[in-house]
Amino acid sequence: MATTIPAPTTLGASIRRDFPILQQENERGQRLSFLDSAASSQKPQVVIDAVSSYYAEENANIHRGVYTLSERATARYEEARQEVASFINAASPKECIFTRNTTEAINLVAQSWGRANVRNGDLIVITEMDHHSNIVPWQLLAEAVGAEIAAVGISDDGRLDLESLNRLLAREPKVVAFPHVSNALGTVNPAAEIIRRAKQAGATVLVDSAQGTPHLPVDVRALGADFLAFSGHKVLAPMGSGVLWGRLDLLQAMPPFLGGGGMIRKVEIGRSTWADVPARFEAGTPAVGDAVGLGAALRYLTRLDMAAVSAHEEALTRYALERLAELPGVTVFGPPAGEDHAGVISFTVEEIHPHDVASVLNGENVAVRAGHHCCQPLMARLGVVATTRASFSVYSDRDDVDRLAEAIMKAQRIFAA
Amino acid sequence: MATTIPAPTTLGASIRRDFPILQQENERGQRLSFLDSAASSQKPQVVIDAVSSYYAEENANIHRGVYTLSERATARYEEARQEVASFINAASPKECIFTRNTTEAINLVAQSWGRANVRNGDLIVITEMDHHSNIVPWQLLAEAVGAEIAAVGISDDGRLDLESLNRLLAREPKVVAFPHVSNALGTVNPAAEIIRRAKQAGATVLVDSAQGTPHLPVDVRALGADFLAFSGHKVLAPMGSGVLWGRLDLLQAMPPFLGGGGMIRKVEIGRSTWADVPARFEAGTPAVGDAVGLGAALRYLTRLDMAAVSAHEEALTRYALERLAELPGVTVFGPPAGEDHAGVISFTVEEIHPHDVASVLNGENVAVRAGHHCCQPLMARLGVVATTRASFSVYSDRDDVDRLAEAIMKAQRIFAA
Amino acid sequence: MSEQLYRENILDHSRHPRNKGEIDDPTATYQDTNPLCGDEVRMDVRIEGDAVAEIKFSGRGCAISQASASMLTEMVAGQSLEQVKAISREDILDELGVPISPARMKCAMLGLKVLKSAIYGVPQDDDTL
Amino acid sequence: MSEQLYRENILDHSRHPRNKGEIDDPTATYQDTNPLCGDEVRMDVRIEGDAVAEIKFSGRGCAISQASASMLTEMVAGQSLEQVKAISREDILDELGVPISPARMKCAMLGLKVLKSAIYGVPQDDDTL
Ligand SMILES: Cc1ncc(COP(=O)(O)O)c(C=O)c1O
Ligand SMILES: Cc1ncc(COP(=O)(O)O)c(C=O)c1O
Repeated sequence: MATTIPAPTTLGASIRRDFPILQQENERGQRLSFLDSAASSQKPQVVIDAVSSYYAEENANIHRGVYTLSERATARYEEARQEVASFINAASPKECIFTRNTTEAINLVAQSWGRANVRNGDLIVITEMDHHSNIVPWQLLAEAVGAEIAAVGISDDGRLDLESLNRLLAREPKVVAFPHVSNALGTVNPAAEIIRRAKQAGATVLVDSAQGTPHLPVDVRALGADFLAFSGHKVLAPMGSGVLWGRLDLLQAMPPFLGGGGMIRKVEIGRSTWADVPARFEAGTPAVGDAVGLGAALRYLTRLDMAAVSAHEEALTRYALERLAELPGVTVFGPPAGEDHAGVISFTVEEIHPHDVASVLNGENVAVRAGHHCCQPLMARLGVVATTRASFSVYSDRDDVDRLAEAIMKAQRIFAA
Repeated sequence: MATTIPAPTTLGASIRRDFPILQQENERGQRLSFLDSAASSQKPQVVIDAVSSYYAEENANIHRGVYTLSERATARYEEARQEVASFINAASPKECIFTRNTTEAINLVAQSWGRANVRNGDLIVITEMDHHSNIVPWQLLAEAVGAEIAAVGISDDGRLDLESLNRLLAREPKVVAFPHVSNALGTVNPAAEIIRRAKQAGATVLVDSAQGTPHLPVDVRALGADFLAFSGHKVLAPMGSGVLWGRLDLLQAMPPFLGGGGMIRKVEIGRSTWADVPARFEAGTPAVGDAVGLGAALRYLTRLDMAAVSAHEEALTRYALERLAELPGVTVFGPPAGEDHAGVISFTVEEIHPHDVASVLNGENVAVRAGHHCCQPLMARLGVVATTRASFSVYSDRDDVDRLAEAIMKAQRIFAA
Repeated sequence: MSEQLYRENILDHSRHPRNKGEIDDPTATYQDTNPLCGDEVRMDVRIEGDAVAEIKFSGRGCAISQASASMLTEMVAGQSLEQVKAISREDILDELGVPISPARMKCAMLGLKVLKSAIYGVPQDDDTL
Repeated sequence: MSEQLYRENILDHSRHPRNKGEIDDPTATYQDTNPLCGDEVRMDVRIEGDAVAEIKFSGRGCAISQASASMLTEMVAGQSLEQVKAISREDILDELGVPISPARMKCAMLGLKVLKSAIYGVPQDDDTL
């Protein structure tokens, strides 16, 4: 395998031309270093084209249409579902539900599975490093049913504290939901191990893989979780595409989430019965174009090979952590370079507010994010209001890292002046 | 105004070339007559291009990004919201929430407003002609809180029975939700009058305008409703775009629907507070590309002029009803030709099942829908299992109608043989 | 396309369904609907020994579903239960002899699904006929 | 761009904020945060007659928010309440003298929003300053 894939360090530069947006320069002729891929990745031309061709050649509402266009649109939609299933090694495409994004996927589980299974006094376990999208849905559930929420703690270098996990598991939580990879720190959590322990304790386990799926090969069967959610728009696909994977037996036992066309078996004014999975959870006209784009994106990533993607990003992260370590006044959060640090780097620069850092970087056409990264509890734990964050995708390269380091030095010069 | 717009009867043919998919021919060289626009409309090139350009030039996650691309993406997204507000004459863009589709919009109201306001024993009024998407969300709410559902009856020619409405209003329902235009019959309901009566009876009123917005000029302030929902994909925009409009004071008092990134003010592990409207109802990364496409679609429709669109479709419907009336054995449902019959025509052909009719029509490259049209209670009321439905949009023309009539005759020849 | 779909044999079976009706005291019976189109098919079977002694179908729906059910009753008359269980989707498609598009597949297979459900005594899944 | 944004006056005010601190017994006071970036600004005002007799601000956050608040305290010292109420977004942008991009606008306006909220006695809305 290793011989047929591009060498990890060249993955970035060699495929940059596939991404039209990366060809932009700023008014000073500087190339774009897009280092906000953890928020949303850029899209290769094949994905953009897949969506346009869908609308120019095959568009129609799906299901129940007996004419050719509708049959073709239905086929494209279900092919995309199959592509999703292969990408994460699901046992069946039926286990893959299209959602708008990770957020909707987690809300689906919290509202449908949650309201049917979580009771007054039950414990819901999340973590201190969760994204708001894996916190708030559980809060809404907890409030509705009277459950309690507790968070697994983290160590100072941003790793989950497995002792803290064990203490919470001893209380036999109903749900354990945790991030595959931290979007703020890049920490790759030991997902299989956490799942194993949580299931042993009798919990139902959801993996928020919004940052896992873009960076790592994901195999839901090997992981052994009950639910896994990710966002298409973070894996080179259009915004508006996301996935909830769930174990078939769990999904089949779940009541509907949203009600409407497509998710019913029979409707009378007074009562209705529900369609099978996955239709039961896809009420209304789905975002077929976005799903088709997701299929194309996953095919593109499969061609690159997710093992190569992951190696590329790990090498780049290692390089970036080295470069930033050379800069006095720069503090990097999260684990040291290594297998458990994916391509997300959060840092602060002494005496310069993270937003000011990001603004100076933007002046150099280096796009990074500054803020709480939808992780306010984590920021509180780290004792910062915000950080600046650089994050990588398949198209990121060493030049981007060099330009990041230089722009940080420029910020330091400006603010030291 | 009337002088600057294309004559109604030429709207269809003169803009067909704007829609790439309509240029398709089948293997026998027959042009595509796409008569399933009520399910989902086709998209003009300007909309397809708006989406591609967004991804090729401006894509980034919105809000909170301080770099240029993110600011541009945010601007495009908010411009689209402004475009929506102008299109339906909302008092403020803040009243316009992006959803995936009508279905999600109605579920949002039923879950957020509904759970906060509808109590055990309350009455929810819908109609016998509602789409499942305006039935099932209310059933889910009714079941959760113990409310009752009743439906306004219809006359044999498919109009709402206003006497039946009055009887139900006398019971002081908490909610009245009804379709602006019936997707199965084309009936244009007297929305302003229904809203006036319902509000007088103290109800909160939701208009399911999934079929109103594509066919009629919509002015939410003139209508006087509390909520109005429509689907972008039925107004020439990409799938994955939809809108909930709500009165600002109502929206501001509503609890969240989905929880996650972007809809919060402050998050702690134990509790959170919510962002202002509309952000509160847009959890997670929104479908920015689809919203941008919706903005482009509404600009295109505004240029055509919705009054002209509506006149065009009314004229075409009148013509189609005349043509179908000439065909022995064809029964048309819904009101006779006139202002209250929008561009949707449901019919059955004696001795031929609606699906067989649709299959024969497909052989002639005439795309129509057959089935219950997500209106099982209406089908039950009409005493049919299914109908065949032809529906129009801005690009439909008399040739499409002629080809429809000829194809029906062909079906009759085949089945009479 | 439409000419191909509605060949004489399909039209003939849908106009003049064979073995249409009900059996008073059937050994096995099952009824199902195709929720998407509303097609209904019921199959009543009288089994003697290990074979289909009598079969009748009833229902309503499109020409494809009704013709396919009618043809199926002719195919299985007198066959052993093992033979009936072995009937595949392809066998039905061969018998229909016309191209069935994906959207009409459920119509074409409804009869087989109902018959197998009757014979196995448990509802059969569309995907695994 | 970055050089333009971080001109000397901005850097100077953010490094050496004017009127930084709190007033013990303020006539009006208000504090708010910019939820998106976490910038915090508090304004304490002592009003005598109809004019600002003393003003102090405190808080933390980015250079733009803190410099803008600092400049604002200089702008309003000794002014009448009517004059303070009349200060517009444009006045702030003029005073900053650098191009503020949409994403940083909330930072630039936080001080003004807080001051007006203090003086009106009700929270002011970002959009209608
Ligand atoms: C770890 C994590 N969880 C959840 C989300 C939410 O994803 P989305 O906004 O696509 O719903 C994100 C992305 O922002 C994330 O990084
Ligand atoms: C009247 C009516 N309401 C609701 C819907 C649901 O729209 P969507 O599937 O876009 O959510 C439709 C469209 O199918 C409709 O015609």
